[in-house]
Amino acid sequence: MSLVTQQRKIPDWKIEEVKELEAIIKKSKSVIIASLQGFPADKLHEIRKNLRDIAELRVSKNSLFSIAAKNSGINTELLSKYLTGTNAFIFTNRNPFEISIMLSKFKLKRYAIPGDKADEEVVIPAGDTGIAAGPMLSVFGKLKIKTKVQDGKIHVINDTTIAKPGEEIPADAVPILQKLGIMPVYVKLSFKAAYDEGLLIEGSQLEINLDSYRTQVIEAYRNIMALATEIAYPVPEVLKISIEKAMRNAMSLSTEIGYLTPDNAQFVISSAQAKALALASAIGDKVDLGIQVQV
Amino acid sequence: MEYIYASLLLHSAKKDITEDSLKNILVAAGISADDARVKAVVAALKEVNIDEVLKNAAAAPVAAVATAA
Amino acid sequence: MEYIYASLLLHSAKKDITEDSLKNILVAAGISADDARVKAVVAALKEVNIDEVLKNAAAAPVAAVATAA
Amino acid sequence: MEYIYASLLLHSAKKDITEDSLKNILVAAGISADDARVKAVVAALKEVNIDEVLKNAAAAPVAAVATAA
Amino acid sequence: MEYIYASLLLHSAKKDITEDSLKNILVAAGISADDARVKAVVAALKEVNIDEVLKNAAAAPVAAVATAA
Amino acid sequence: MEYIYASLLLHSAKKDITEDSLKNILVAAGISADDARVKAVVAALKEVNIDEVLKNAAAAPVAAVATAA
Amino acid sequence: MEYIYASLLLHSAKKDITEDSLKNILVAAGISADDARVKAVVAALKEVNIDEVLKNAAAAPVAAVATAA
Repeated sequence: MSLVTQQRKIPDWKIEEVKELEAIIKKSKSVIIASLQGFPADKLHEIRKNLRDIAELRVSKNSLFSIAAKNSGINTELLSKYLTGTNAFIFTNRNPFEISIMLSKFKLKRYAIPGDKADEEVVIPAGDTGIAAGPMLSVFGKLKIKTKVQDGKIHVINDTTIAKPGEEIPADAVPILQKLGIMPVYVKLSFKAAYDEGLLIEGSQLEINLDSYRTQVIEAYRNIMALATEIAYPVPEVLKISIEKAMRNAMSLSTEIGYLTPDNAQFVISSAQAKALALASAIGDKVDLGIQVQV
Repeated sequence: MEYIYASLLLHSAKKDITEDSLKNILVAAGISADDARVKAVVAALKEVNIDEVLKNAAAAPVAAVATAA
Repeated sequence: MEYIYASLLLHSAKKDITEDSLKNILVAAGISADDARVKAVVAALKEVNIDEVLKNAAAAPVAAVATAA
Repeated sequence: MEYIYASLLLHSAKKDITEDSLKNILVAAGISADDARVKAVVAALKEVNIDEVLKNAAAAPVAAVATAA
Repeated sequence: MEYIYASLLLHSAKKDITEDSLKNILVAAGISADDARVKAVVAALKEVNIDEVLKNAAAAPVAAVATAA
Repeated sequence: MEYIYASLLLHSAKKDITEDSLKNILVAAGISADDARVKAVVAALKEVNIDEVLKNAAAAPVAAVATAA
Repeated sequence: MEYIYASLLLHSAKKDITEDSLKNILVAAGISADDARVKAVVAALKEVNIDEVLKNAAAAPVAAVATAA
C-alpha cells in the first residue's frame, strides 16, 4: 500500500465533474440556479428536452459548481447564498429571461399526493377504469362517482368532476387518479437567481408576466395617441382622431347650450329627445303619460 | 310628451318641478293641462334622480345620428 | 337645453314655434329669455324638419329606454 | 357649427369667449358674423361649464358601450 | 386642438384650409401660430378626407355598441 | 409617431422636453431627426398639460372595460 | 413606462429592440438604465407581438370593448 495523499482522496468523478462544469461555464453567457426542492427528478428530462439546443441543464453538487465557477472567474461571493440545498444549473448563451419565459410556457404535470390542490379541473372520465370491483367501489361511492360493475371491473357512468382548479384534491381519489394516469398538479422549477455576465438577477425578477407587458404596451400606445391627438400631431391618422374629437366636442357643446344649426340639428334635437324618452320611460310605469314609449 | 318636455325645461333651468310650475308652462304653450296627470308626473319625478337618468341617456343621440347619416 | 325643450314642447303640442310662443314658455318657466337666442333658435328650426329629425332619432329610444329600465 | 368651432378654439387656447373675440375669428375665417348669433352663443356659453361638457363628450362613446352591454 | 378647431371652422364654412387661412384664424384668436406646425398640419390634412372622417365619427359609437353587444 | 414616444419617454422620466433632449433620443434610436418637426412638437407640447391628457386617456378605456365586462 | 416607451419608439422606427438599442435610448434620455430590466423587457417583448397588440388597441373605445367583451 502506497501513501495516500490528500490529492488522491478526491474521487476522479469529482475532478471530472469540475472540469466539465468549467468548460460549460466558459462557453455560456449565463447560468440560472434553480431549486430542486420537491421537484420530481423524473421530470428533469422533460425540461432538458425542452431546452435542447438552447440551454444545458445539469444537476451538480453546490461545492463542485462553486469551484468550477471560481476557476472560471465568476465572483462566487455573489452566488454563495443560493448554493444551498439541491440545485439544478441551467447554462445558456441566451438572455436568462428568455429561458424563464420559455419554461413558464411549458407545463409539467405530476401525480397528485394527498393534500395537493388541483391546478386544472380534475375529471374522472366515463368508462372502464380497469380497477377491479372490490373495496375500491366504496371509494368511488364516497367521491360521489356513479359506477357500475362490468366484467368484474369498475365502470364510471358519467364524466365526473372531483376538483376544480384551486380546490384540494380528495385524498381518496389519489390512487384512482394514478391508476387512470391523470396528473392534475403542475410542477415548475423554482428559480433562485441568474448570473449573467457579471450581473446577478434575483429569481423573483426572472418571473415575467407577459400579460402585464401587453397591458403596458397598450397603455403606452393609448398615451401617445392621446397626446398626439391633443397636439394634433400632423400625421393623417392622428389628425383623423383629432377631427373626430373636435367634432364630438362641438356637437356636445352645441347640444348643451341648445345651439341649433342645420348641420347639428339632428344631433341636438335627438339628444333632447333621447333625454325626454329616458325620463318618460323612467316614470312611465307610474304615470299614464298618454304616450307609448317603445321598449 | 309635453309633460316631459315641460319638466325637462324646468330641470334644465334648475327650477323646481311643482304642479304649479308645470301647469304654468303648459298653459303658456297653449295646452290645457290635465290636473291629475300633472299631479302624477310631479309625484313620479320626485322619486327619480333626473340627472342620473339624463346622464345615461346622453349616449343615445350619437347612435341616432349615426343611423341617420 | 331650455330653448330646445321649449321648442319640442311646442312641436309636440302642434303649435307654431315662433319667437313669441317660445318666449312665453320660457317666461312661464321663470327663465329670462334672451332675445338673440330665441331669434337664433327659431331661425334655425325654420330650416329643420323636426318630424324628420325625430323619426331619425327613433333609434335612440331603444338605448335610452334600456338604460332607464 | 362655425360659431361653436370658433368658441372651442378660444376655449382651447384659454382665451375668453367674448362677442369681440368670437367675431374676430369668424371674420378672419372669411365668414360674415351675425351679431345676434354671436351674442346668443356667448350668452349661452356663459351658462355652461365647457370643461365639464367636453369631459362628458369624451366619455360619450364609453357610455354608449355601457348601455349596450 | 386649436389647429384642428381652426381647420374645422374653415371646413365648416366651406373655405380652403391653407397655411394662410389657418394662420389668419389662429392670429385672430390671439394664438402665436408656429409656421412649422401650420405647414405640417395643412400638409397632413391634405391626405385626410374630412367629410368622410366626420361621417365616420358619427358612426363610431355604433361600432362600439355593436362589438359590445 | 417616434417624436411622441420620445417625448413621453422624457416626460415619464421627469426630464424636460426640449429640442435637444428630443433630438438626442431620436439620434440614439438611429432616426434622423427633422429639425422643423422637433421644433413643432416641442412647441406644441408646451401648450398642453401632459399629465392631464394622460389621466384622461387612462380613465376612458378603463371605464369602457369595466362597464363592458 | 420609460422602458416601454423606448421599446415602442424603436418598434415605431422599425428598429430591432435589443439590449444595446434600448440602453442607448435610455442613456440619451438621461436615464440610468437598469441592466436586468433592459434584459427583461427585451425578452418579454420578443414574446409579445407588438403589432398585434397595437392593432387591438387601435381604435380606442372600440378596441377597449372588443378586448373586454
